[in-house]
Amino acid sequence: MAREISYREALNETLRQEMERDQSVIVMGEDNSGGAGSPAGEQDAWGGVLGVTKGLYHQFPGRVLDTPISESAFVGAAIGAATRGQRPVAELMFIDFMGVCFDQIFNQAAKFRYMFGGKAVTPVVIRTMYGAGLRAAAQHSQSLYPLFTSIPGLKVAMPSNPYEAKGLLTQAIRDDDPVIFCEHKALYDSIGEVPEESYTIPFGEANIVREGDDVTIVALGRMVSVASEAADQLASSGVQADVLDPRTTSPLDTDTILESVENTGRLVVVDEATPRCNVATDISALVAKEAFGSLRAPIEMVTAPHTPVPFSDALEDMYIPDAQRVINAAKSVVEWER
Amino acid sequence: MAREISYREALNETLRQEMERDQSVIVMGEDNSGGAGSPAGEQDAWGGVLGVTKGLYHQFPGRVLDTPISESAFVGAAIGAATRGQRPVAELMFIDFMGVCFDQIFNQAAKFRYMFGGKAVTPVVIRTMYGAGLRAAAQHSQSLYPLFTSIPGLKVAMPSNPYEAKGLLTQAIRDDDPVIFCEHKALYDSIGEVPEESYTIPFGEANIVREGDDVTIVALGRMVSVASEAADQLASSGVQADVLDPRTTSPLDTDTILESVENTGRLVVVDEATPRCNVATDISALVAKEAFGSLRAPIEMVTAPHTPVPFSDALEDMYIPDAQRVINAAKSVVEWER
Amino acid sequence: MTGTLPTQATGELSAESLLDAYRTMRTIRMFEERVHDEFATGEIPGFVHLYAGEEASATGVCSHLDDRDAIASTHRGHGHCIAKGVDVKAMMAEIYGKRTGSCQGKGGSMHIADLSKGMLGANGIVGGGPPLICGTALAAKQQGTGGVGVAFFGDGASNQGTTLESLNLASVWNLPAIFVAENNGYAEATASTWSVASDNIADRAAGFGMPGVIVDGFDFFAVHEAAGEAITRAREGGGPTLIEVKFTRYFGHFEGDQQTYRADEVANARENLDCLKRFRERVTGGGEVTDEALDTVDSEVAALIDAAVAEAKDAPKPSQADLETDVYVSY
Amino acid sequence: MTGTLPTQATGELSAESLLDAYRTMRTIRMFEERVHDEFATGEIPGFVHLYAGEEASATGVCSHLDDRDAIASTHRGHGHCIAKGVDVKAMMAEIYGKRTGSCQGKGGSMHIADLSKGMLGANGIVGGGPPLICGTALAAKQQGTGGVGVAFFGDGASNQGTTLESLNLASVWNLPAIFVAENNGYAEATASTWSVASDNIADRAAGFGMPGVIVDGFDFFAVHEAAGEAITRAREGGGPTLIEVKFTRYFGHFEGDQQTYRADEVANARENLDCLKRFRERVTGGGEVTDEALDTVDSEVAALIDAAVAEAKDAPKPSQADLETDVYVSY
Ligand SMILES: Cc1ncc(C[n+]2csc(CCOP(=O)(O)OP(=O)(O)O)c2C)c(N)n1
Ligand SMILES: Cc1ncc(C[n+]2csc(CCOP(=O)(O)OP(=O)(O)O)c2C)c(N)n1
Ligand SMILES: [Mg+2]
Ligand SMILES: [Mg+2]
Repeated sequence: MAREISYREALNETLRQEMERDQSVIVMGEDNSGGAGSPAGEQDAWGGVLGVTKGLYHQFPGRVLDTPISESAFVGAAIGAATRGQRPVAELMFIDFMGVCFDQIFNQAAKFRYMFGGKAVTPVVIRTMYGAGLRAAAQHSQSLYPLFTSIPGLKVAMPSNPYEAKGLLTQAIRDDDPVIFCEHKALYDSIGEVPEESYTIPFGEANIVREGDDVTIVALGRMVSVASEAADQLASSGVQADVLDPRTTSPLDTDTILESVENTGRLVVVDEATPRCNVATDISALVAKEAFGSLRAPIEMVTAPHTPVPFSDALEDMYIPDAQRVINAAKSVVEWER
Repeated sequence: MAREISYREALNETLRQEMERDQSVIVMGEDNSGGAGSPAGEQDAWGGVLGVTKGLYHQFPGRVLDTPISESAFVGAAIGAATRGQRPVAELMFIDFMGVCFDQIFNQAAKFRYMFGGKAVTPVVIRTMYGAGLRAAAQHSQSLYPLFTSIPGLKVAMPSNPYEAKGLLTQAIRDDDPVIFCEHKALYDSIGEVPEESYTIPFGEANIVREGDDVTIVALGRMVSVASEAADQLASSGVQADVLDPRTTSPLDTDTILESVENTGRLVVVDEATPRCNVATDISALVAKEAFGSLRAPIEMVTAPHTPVPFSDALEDMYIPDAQRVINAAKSVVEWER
Repeated sequence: MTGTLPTQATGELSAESLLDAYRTMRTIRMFEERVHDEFATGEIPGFVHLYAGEEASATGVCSHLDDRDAIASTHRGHGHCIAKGVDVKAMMAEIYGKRTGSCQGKGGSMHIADLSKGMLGANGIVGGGPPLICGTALAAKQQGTGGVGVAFFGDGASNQGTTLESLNLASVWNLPAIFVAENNGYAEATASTWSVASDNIADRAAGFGMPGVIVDGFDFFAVHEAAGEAITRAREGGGPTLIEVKFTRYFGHFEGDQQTYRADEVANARENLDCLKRFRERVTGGGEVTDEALDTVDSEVAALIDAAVAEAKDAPKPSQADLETDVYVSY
Repeated sequence: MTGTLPTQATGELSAESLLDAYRTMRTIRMFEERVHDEFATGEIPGFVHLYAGEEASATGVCSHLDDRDAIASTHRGHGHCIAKGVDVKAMMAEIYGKRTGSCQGKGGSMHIADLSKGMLGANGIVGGGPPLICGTALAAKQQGTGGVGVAFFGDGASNQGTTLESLNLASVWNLPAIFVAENNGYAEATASTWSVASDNIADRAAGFGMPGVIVDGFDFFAVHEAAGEAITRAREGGGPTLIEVKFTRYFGHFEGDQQTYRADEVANARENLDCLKRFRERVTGGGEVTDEALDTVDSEVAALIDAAVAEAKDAPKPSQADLETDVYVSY
C-alpha cells in the first residue's frame, strides 16, 4: 500500500523538499521556528503554531525566519524578497489576520506585474490557515478566500486533502505569481496517500472527485470531503453526483465545471464562506451565464450564514455546512420541477 | 424648479445638517480640514482631498478632526468612539487604502455586535471614494465594495446621484450599524435635484430607475447612469429595460430584483468591480437560485476585466463598463434562443 | 523620558481599597488556575490564554477607573475583564460556550466584553485594541466626561503597526489615553528581548511624544502608582502615557503549549515574585489589613469560582434560534 | 542616538562623480519643472506629485548605490527613479500614458518602476515601501551580495504603522536597510510639526534599536555623507539606519493644489536653499568643477527633457491588446 501521511506532514515534507531543491526558497512567519531569543534557547520550539514548519529550522540554517508580530512588515518583506530572486513562503498564521497586512498583498504583490508593464515577477507564497470547526471564534475561523479570489494578480489554492496539499504547495512554490495558499485548520490531522517524491498539481485544473450524471456538486477545500460524504449517501438513494474540487479558485477551471453541468443540468456549490460575494456565487453566476441552456433546475448554494463565526460548539456545528445540507440541496435540484 | 446641486455639495450639506442635528456626529480624516500645524495657519485649507468636507471645520469647532496618515489608528478610533456614544464619520480617502486598516473594519466594527452577544452598538460611517475614470491608476481607482459587501456586520451604501447621496448618507449617519459609504469619485461634479430639508433613504430598498418588461438591468453606483443611458438607447430599438439601483449592496433588496426578473425573465448586472466574487456574481447567483423558473435567458454580467485598473486613458476607457457593453449584453439576452 | 518608579504608594489606599484590590487579584488568579484545570479535562473548547501571574497589572490600573473609562484588552483578557468589573459567572459561562455567558456563548474566551462596564472586549487580533482606545478616549474628550481610555497589549503587540501608530495619534490628538504594554517576556514562543528592537518598550514613548514608564509588574503598588499618575495627567488634559509592565506569565502561551522554549522562570516567579504574596506581605506587614481579612477574601473567592464553574457547566447552550441574531441592530 | 552631521565630504568625490551628481539633480529639477508646465496645459492625466526641491535626497543617497541595491519610492517618485537610473524618456512617456513608457502606460506617474535597475516602484500607498525594502535587504543578505535596500518615505508616512513596524523588523533581522524619511514639512496640507508627535522623525530610531540621523536636505553633501555612513555600515552587516532629510517641496502636494495652507516658504527655499545653487557654489568655489562644465550639463539635460517630452507626445498609446496582458506570468 502506498504511504499515508497527514496533511500537516505533507505540507512539511513539501517545504523540506522544495528547500532542498532550491536555495532561494525561504520560510518566514511568527514562531515558524519558535524560541527566538529565549534564554533556555530551544530553537524550533514550535515549528509554527500548529507544527507545520517543525524541523525545518535546524535542517536549513538561516532559511527559516521567525518574525515579530508585524504582518505588514514581514509579508511585505517576503514580497520584496520575491522581486529580488528569492522564493519566500510566508505564513500568515490565520487568514483572519489579513486585515493588518492586506495592502502588501493586494496593492503590492498582486499589482506589480501589471502596474509595472509586465516587468515584475513576484514568486511569493503566503500560507494561511482558514476555516471553522476548532471553536476558535469570530476572529480565528473565517473563510476569507473569496476576498483573495476577487483580486486580479493573485492565485488562490485550497488543498482538500494531503495529496492535494503536497502537489499544490509544490506548484505554488515553483509558480512565478503570488499565491495565497489556504490550509484548512481542521484538515491538518487528516490522513491520505501521498507519494514521497515531489510532484506538482497544475493550477486551474479541477479534480473530478467522483462521477455522476444527476447533479454537479462543486466543493471547496474542506467542503470536498463533506460533499463526498453527501454524494455517498445520495448514491444510496439513487442520485449520482459529479463531485468537483476546483483545487484553485483563481485560476478557476471553468471548463470542467461547465462540462459537468452541461451533462448533469444541475448545480450545487458548497462553500464554507459566508454567502455574499463568495466563490459559490461566483461559480453559480458563471454557470448561469455560460451553461444556462443546459440548466434544468435552480442553482443551490450551501454556505455559512451571513454572520460571524460563533464560538459555542453548539452554534459552530450549525454554522458549518454539513453533508445533510448538501444532500438536501442536491435533492431539491434533482426533484425540482418547473 | 427644484434646487439642483452637485453630489459633492449634497454630501457636504448632509454632513452639515447631521452635525447640526446631533452633537455626537463628528468627522475625521486626512485633511478633512487641512492645514493642521501649518505656520501660515489657514485651517480648512482643503476640506478633504476633493473638497467634500470643506467649511465644516469652522462651523463645528472641535468636531472636524484632521488625522496623521495612520488609517488603522483613526478608523479604529472612529469605531471605538462609536461604541461610546459618538456617531463618527471617518473618511478613508480612497477605498484602495482599506488594506492598511481593514482589520479594524471587518474584525472589530463588523463583529462587535455578534461576538459580544448583541450588546454592542457601533454607529460608525466610513466614507470612502471608489471607482475608475480619473486616470488615478491601479491603487487609486478600485471598486472594492464587494469585499465589504461580503462581510457580515457591515452595511454598504453606493449612492448613484446627488439625491441618493444625501438620503443615503443621512440614513448612514443615523443608522446604528457600521456603514461603508462608497462615493464614486467621478460623480462628485454630477448635478441633480436635491431637497434642502433632511431626508433619509432606507437601506435595502432598491430604486426602480426605469420600468420595462423585456430585461432587468441591475446597476451599481456610477453604473446606474451608464445603465440608464443604455436603456434609453435600447428603448429606441424596442427593448424596454427595468433599471434597478439597489442603493445598498448590503442589505440587498432581493425582493425587488427577483420580482423584476420574474416579470422580464432576463437579467443583466452592471458592476464596475473586477469580475470574480463581485456583486454581479452575487446578484446573478441569487437570481439563478431564487428566480430560475422565470429566467428565459443566460444571465449577463458587465464588469471590469480581471486586471488592475490601468493608468493610460486609452486603456482605462476600455476598462470601465460603458453603455455599449450594457446594450450588447441586454440584446444578447433578449435575443437569446435555446 | 523613561525611568523606573519607586513603589511607595500604599498610603493613599484605604483598607477597603486594599481589600478590593486583593479580591480582584485573587479572583483573577483563582479563575485562571481553575480554567487551567478544567481545560485539562477537555470540557473547555477553543484557544484559552491565561493571565495568571499578571494580576497586578490589570488590577493596579483598573483600580483607578470608573464608569467614564473604557479599556481594551487582548487575547489574554480574563484578568482585564475581572478588574473592570465584568461578572465572573457570566465570564465562566462564556468560556464554556453557554447561553448565559457574557456574550451568550457567541464570543468565547477571546471575545469576552461588557460594554456597559466600559470593557471593550478581549481581542483576537494582536494590536487590535490600541486604535479602539484612541476612540474611547476621543469620545470622553468630546463629551467632557474626564474619562480615559486604557489599551492593554503585550510585548508582541508592541511591534504591531496598529499599536505604534495609535501612540502617535493619541499624542497628536492629545487624548486621555493610557497604553499599558504588558511585557511578560514572550509573544507565543518568541522572547521580547528578541522581537522588541529597543531595550524597553517604554523607550518607544519618546518617539511618539509621550512619557514612558517602566514598572515591576509583580508589584501591585508600583503599577498602581504609575497608572495613577498617568491617569490623573490624562484626566487633566495632559495627554497619553506609555507604561511598560514587566513580569512573567505563569502558564503557557495558550493552554496546551509545552513551553520548551523557556527555562524554569515560572517556578521562581511563583515562589519569589508572586504579586499576591507580595501584596499580602506588604499590607499585613504595615498593619493595614489583617491576615484574617485576606483569608476571608480567599475563601469567598474560592466559593465564587466554584459556583461559577458549577453554574457554567449546568447552563444551557445557545440554540438554532441564536445562530443568526445579533449581527446587526437592523437589517 | 540622534545628531546632526556636519557636511564636509566633498573630498571623497571625484570631479566626475560631482558632475554625475549634478546631472542627476539637474535632470530631476528640469524633469519636474517641465512636467509642472506640461500638466498645466491639460495634456498629462491623473495625479502628479513633483519632487522639485528635494533632489539632494534621492541623489545623495542613490549615488552610493549600484546594481546589488534596491530602492522603494513613494507617490512622489520621479526623483528616486531618475537617481536610480531609470530611463528618463521612458518615464516621461509613462507619465503621458504611452505604450513606450517605463510601464507601457499601465502604471503612470505613481507607479513608475524598473526592476532591472533595482527601482521597486513609486508607490501609491503611503507606507507601502518600507516593508518591501525589508525584503530586498533580506534577499541581499540571503544571497550575500553586500547589497542594501533603501526605503524613501515622507514625513506623513513616518506615522503609518507599516513604516514603523518595518523599522523594528529591520533591526530584529539586522537587515542592510536604510530608511530615508524625507521630511518636506507637509503631508498633503498637514504640517509635519503637527502630525509627527516627536520633535524629529529621527527620534523614533532609538525606539527601534537603530541610529537616527538628521540632515539638511538642501545640501547634497550632507545627505551624501550621512547616507554613505549608513550604507557602508549596512553593507558590513551593521544593520539599519534611519536618516531624516529636512527640506521643502517646491510645488504643491500634487499638481492642482492651491497651497493656501502655507506661507511663502518656497520663494525663500528657491532663493536661498536651492540644492542645485548650493551645489554649484560649493564645487565651483572649491575649484573641483568649472562653471562651464556645469553649464554644459544644464544644456544637455535641457535637450534631453525636450526630447523626452517631444517623444512622449508622439508616442502611441497602448491598445486593446494590452488591456488584459501582464496580470500574471501564467494563468
Ligand atoms: C494580528 C495577529 N497576529 C498574530 C496573532 C497570533 N497571536 C496570538 S497571541 C500572539 C502573541 C502575542 O504576544 P504578546 O503581545 O506578547 O501577548 P501575550 O500573549 O504575551 O500576552 C500571537 C502571535 C494574532 N492573534 N493576531
Ligand atoms: C495609505 C494611504 N493613505 C493616504 C494616502 C493619500 N496620500 C497620498 S500622498 C499623502 C501625503 C504623504 O505625505 P508625505 O508622506 O509627507 O509625503 P510627501 O507627499 O510630502 O512627499 C497622502 C495622505 C495614500 N496614498 N495612502
Ligand atoms: Mg507577551
Ligand atoms: Mg511630506
